Amino acid sequence: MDHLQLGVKIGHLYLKNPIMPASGAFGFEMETLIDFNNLGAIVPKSITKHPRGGNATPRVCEVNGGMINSIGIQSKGVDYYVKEILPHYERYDTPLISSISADSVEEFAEMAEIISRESIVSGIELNISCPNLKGNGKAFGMDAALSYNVVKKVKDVTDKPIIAKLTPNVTSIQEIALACEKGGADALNVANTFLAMAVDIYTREPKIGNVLGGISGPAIKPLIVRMIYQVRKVTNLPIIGCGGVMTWEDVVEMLLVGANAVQVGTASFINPTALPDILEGLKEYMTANGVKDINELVGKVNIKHNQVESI
Amino acid sequence: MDHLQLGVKIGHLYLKNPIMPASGAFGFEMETLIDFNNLGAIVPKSITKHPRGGNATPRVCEVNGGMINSIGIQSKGVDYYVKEILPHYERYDTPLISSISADSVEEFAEMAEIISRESIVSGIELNISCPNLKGNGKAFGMDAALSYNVVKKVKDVTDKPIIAKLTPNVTSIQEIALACEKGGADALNVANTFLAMAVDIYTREPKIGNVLGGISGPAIKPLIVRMIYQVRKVTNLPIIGCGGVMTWEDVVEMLLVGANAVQVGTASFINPTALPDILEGLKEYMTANGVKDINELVGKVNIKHNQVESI
Amino acid sequence: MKPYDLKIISNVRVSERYWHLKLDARPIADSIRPGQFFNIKCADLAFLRRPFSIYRINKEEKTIEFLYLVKGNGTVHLTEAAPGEYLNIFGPLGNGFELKKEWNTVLLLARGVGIATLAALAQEAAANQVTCIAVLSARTNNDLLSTEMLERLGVEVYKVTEEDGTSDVEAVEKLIENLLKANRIQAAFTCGSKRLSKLLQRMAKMVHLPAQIALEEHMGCAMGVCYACVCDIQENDDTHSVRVCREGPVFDLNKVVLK
Amino acid sequence: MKPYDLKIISNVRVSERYWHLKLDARPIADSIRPGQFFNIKCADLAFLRRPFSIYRINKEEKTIEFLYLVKGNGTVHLTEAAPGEYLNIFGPLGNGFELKKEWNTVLLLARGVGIATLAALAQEAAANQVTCIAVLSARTNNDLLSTEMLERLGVEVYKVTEEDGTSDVEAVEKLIENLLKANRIQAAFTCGSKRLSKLLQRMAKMVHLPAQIALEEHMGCAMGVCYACVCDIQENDDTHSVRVCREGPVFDLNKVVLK
Ligand SMILES: Cc1cc2nc3c(=O)[nH]c(=O)nc-3n(C[C@H](O)[C@H](O)[C@H](O)COP(=O)(O)OP(=O)(O)OC[C@H]3O[C@@H](n4cnc5c(N)ncnc54)[C@H](O)[C@@H]3O)c2cc1C
Ligand SMILES: Cc1cc2nc3c(=O)[nH]c(=O)nc-3n(C[C@H](O)[C@H](O)[C@H](O)COP(=O)(O)OP(=O)(O)OC[C@H]3O[C@@H](n4cnc5c(N)ncnc54)[C@H](O)[C@@H]3O)c2cc1C
Ligand SMILES: Cc1cc2nc3c(=O)[nH]c(=O)nc-3n(C[C@H](O)[C@H](O)[C@H](O)COP(=O)(O)O)c2cc1C
Ligand SMILES: Cc1cc2nc3c(=O)[nH]c(=O)nc-3n(C[C@H](O)[C@H](O)[C@H](O)COP(=O)(O)O)c2cc1C
Ligand code: FES
Ligand code: FES
Repeated sequence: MDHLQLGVKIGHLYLKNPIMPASGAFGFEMETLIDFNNLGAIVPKSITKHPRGGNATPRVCEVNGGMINSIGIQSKGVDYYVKEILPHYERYDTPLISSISADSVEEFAEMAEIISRESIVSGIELNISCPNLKGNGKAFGMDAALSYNVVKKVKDVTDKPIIAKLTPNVTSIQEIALACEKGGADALNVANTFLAMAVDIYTREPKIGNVLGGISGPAIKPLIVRMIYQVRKVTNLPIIGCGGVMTWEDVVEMLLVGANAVQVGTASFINPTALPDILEGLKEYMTANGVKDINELVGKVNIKHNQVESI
Repeated sequence: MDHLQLGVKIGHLYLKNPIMPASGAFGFEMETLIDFNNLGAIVPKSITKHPRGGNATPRVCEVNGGMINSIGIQSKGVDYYVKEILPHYERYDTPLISSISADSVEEFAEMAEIISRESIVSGIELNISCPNLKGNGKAFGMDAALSYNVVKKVKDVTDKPIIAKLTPNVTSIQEIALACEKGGADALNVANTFLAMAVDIYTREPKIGNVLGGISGPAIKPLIVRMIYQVRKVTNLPIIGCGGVMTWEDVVEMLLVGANAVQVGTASFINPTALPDILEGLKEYMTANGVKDINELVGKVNIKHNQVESI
Repeated sequence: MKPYDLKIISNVRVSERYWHLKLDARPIADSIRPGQFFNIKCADLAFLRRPFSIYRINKEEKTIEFLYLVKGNGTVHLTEAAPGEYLNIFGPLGNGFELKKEWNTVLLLARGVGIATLAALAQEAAANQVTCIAVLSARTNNDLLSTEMLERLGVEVYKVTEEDGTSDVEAVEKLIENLLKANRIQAAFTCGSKRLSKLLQRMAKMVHLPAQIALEEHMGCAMGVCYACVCDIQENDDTHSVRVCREGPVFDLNKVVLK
Repeated sequence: MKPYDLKIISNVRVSERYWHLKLDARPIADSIRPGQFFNIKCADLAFLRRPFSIYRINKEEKTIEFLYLVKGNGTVHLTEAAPGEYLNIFGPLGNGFELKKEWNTVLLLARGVGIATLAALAQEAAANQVTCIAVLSARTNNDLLSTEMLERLGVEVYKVTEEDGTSDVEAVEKLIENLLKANRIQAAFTCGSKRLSKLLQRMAKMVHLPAQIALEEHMGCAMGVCYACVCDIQENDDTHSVRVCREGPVFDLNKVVLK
């Protein structure tokens, strides 16, 4: 197993393996549980420029094959992040990707500029699934022009690799992916959570304080796999697959349809050591199947027919 | 239980109860299993104008909390349908809703015209999730103008109530719902399946012959509940909820967020008597909770906060 | 066809990869024919039901038996079902084999778990004094199931395996040729292998031997409404689509289009 | 905190709605404090883990015990876990109660399954020769759990129930007033009821009684990374958000903002 080549490149960023946490489902509180040096990257929770309180509780609920969350990006602001959060990760040699959320295109650029000054930050993930409050309140990532704008403005102010984290709540993920590529994105994260809702039929209240939330977990994996496949068809940018990865098998599936790396979110809530467990499983699979370099798997789904892309 | 009022109105169409099968998951082959007279409506599989062969096998696969299907609307054409399929249902006093699929706006209208001549047909469901082959191959339902057009042209040629069955694979289900309403739809079905994909990591082949397919079953319920809630916010049209209903609890949940009736698809594959079982459960719930009229539940979700519609 | 909750009498491993399941069939009123199948809810954790052919029908003790290969999610969980528990099975489904009165000697060609499907037929043949000659193919001798049970029924059994290097198509072709020469075989039945079905189809067409095949296809509803399980039937120059769960799973081997 | 697979020693129903679970805790190296909790994977069919307070820590026989209310999907399935099987539990999590050396007499106010959480504290208090006075509230006498266990520990128990019409807030207020008068109570602890917590908060603020509360909130990660389980803490004029799973579940009752 020692000669396995697990390293992947996300633009200019080299990751020692393709397994990293998803933003919002990871923190230094996990330090005693797993060795951060074995992660492909460290991805702390999205931050906002100013401190923010977050949404009403309950903020999570269980659904069939997953969960809904609506945390509301509770954040202590970018200054606190730079001063108090980032230093926690200094002792690890794993690249850190900062996830940022903002209310406007300008704010995205401002934040990227501030974050870029930190040498510990190896890349920036743009959470364009958050709502554009200066616009109609819809997520940036639901509009190709806005997505383009966010990425472009951020690229203008930073040299760090930029990952656009797409929202899956769109008619054409390909269109948004291409807009981000045109804006200069170095990589794409496919994708954030799907907007969802659940109601307690006895109290007749939404199970989430904020009424709507994002669904994550295995229930959404087939939708995300489809989107990775679709995005891979239109771009050569590195793709980070995200959504419903619970096991190493899920990672292989995402790589086969075109992802170069994956993020693991909800799985860590169910199995707190999911990240290292998945990496171990992947290594065993590679050894057993003679896969020497993990990159060999990327996009290797075997499409026999000239299929129609409809249902 | 005898005095429960279960009848609902879908436009001018009166259904004796809100439980009906979803197109593609029902047929007269089930005649020996369940009493069709106890259904709210009969909804046979979508038909196309000309005979069609359907997609490569395997056409179904299992995923976490659901299944993917890509049947491809195998159909013997509208003439066969009128001559051979419809007569099977003549002996039932349950209204029949014909689901139609077409490759172009014109073909939708032609088919609606042909079908409308049949007195047994009480309503027409437009499967606008199928691809527009005269356009860019995208589903009609992914485009507001096209959706409007299909409904409008169909309304021009028929007096039967028209139900537009929306595709959930869109950025704004509200926009499409409003377009259909403007086109003259009498009701909306929210919604068809989500485009999805699964890969067998050992053979590296897609688990569905057609590569992509539609995911149905409990995994998608939270997304559908959200969409019903969103659509109810912008229109007073009757809504038929569809997607992931397995139990009567799911029906109540959909009614609470604004559905007037529901369709049950995949559940019948898991439990062949799901349709009557769900109706029984609903009656017991009404009796136990003093709900005399099923319509009392519609839209009665209790929203306390002035919530933000983002994640 | 109906869904039934049947009590599990036993559920035991019979070889490395195969399990045997026996259910109390008293609630089932329908008659069950060899070649028919049930769609079984294997476990809460396996969403879709799984189709399994009837392996044995015991009319006296009112039990039915299945023989299943442990393959994936559904069957792995099925092994956990314990005696005394109830299993929800939906059926009987589809059309069984046709065993014509005028046939005195028939050939069975089965591979792997296809033996399960043909075993029920052998049982019926035995009851009707029809002589069965069976060619059973498997990866290993450990995988060769039910040979004893078949021999007890009076079936003349020929075993071929990869392990013994006797199971390649050419060898099987030779074997069947000899069997056809040595016996007045009036019909043939097959299940479990595309390769062997193609072989038998070719040979049956050549000698105008009536032949039937039990097909497998991934299923949604198993009751004919979803059109998931289709295959093609060629009659004269017309090809039309049929449903394995409804028109099948048994088809005329000489008409079915084997992909 | 770590995930452990622990062997189930027993899992039995102790009243109409409550079950008692005992696990072999030998694999756990961390020390466990009353008020801390574990996040338990109840079943494959319940996706999220469920948080449960430690009910009893038996250091000699190296077991831990939980007392749980059967409520929904997770706990319904938890009742099916059988002795001999393994349960995956993650913990110990959060911060426990603080029992100050200088306290000789403390008041426990618990409702429903909140008794489980305070029972562990009573156990520790007994070990430290601290006198406990407990007011236990429940719907019915059948729901009043662990009174005997508490009495065996030397706890002075007062029971109030809806059944007996003794559990309304006014009656409980009167009872506590009397207890405060009759005893030199130096601290109070509560769990299990928002109504009673508010009452105790009001009374504790009035008489400047140190008080602690074990809170419940819906959880995602239970390890402080997801911010699902927040509540507000008010100190002087500053209100800030804390995580029940990390900074809690035990908080200073006089500072916590009870919605
Ligand atoms: C009419 C019929 C009769 C059958 N009789 C038997 C029998 O007696 N004994 C036996 O061991 N097997 C039999 N099979 C095959 C059996 O259905 C599959 O092996 C089983 O469904 C695999 O399920 P799994 O969960 O173990 O595998 P998985 O790979 O996890 O299955 C995933 C999905 O694919 C489907 N699937 C996989 N393989 C097949 C297959 N060969 N045919 C149909 N669906 C499949 C499953 O039903 C499920 O929906 C029969 C199949 C059919 C169609
Ligand atoms: C720190 C802490 C300690 C607890 N200790 C105990 C205990 O010792 N004994 C006991 O019986 N109960 C305890 N609870 C409450 C217990 O967690 C819930 O009753 C349980 O999660 C309900 O799960 P369910 O599947 O039965 O209900 P469901 O209604 O099916 O649960 C659905 C979802 O809501 C969550 N949920 C529902 N109620 C609560 C609640 N009160 N608190 C947190 N999450 C909830 C569940 O965890 C799950 O995610 C504790 C809660 C917390 C936060
Ligand atoms: C509790 C929770 C909080 C999250 N917070 C964020 C966030 O702050 N920023 C972000 O980009 N994504 C956030 N996500 C989304 C995840 O990063 C991920 O995209 C999603 O959960 C799908 O992956 P999974 O199925 O592996 O969890 C959050 C998800 C969860 C469950
Ligand atoms: C096997 C299968 C075939 C389907 N065929 C059709 C169809 O012909 N026309 C249509 O409008 N929807 C079709 N659907 C979609 C269903 O009508 C329904 O919208 C979807 O399955 C979601 O509901 P469910 O989760 O209750 O199954 C089909 C679904 C399945 C599973
Ligand atoms: S499985 Fe549905 S038609 Fe055969
Ligand atoms: S549950 Fe995640 S922070 Fe407390």
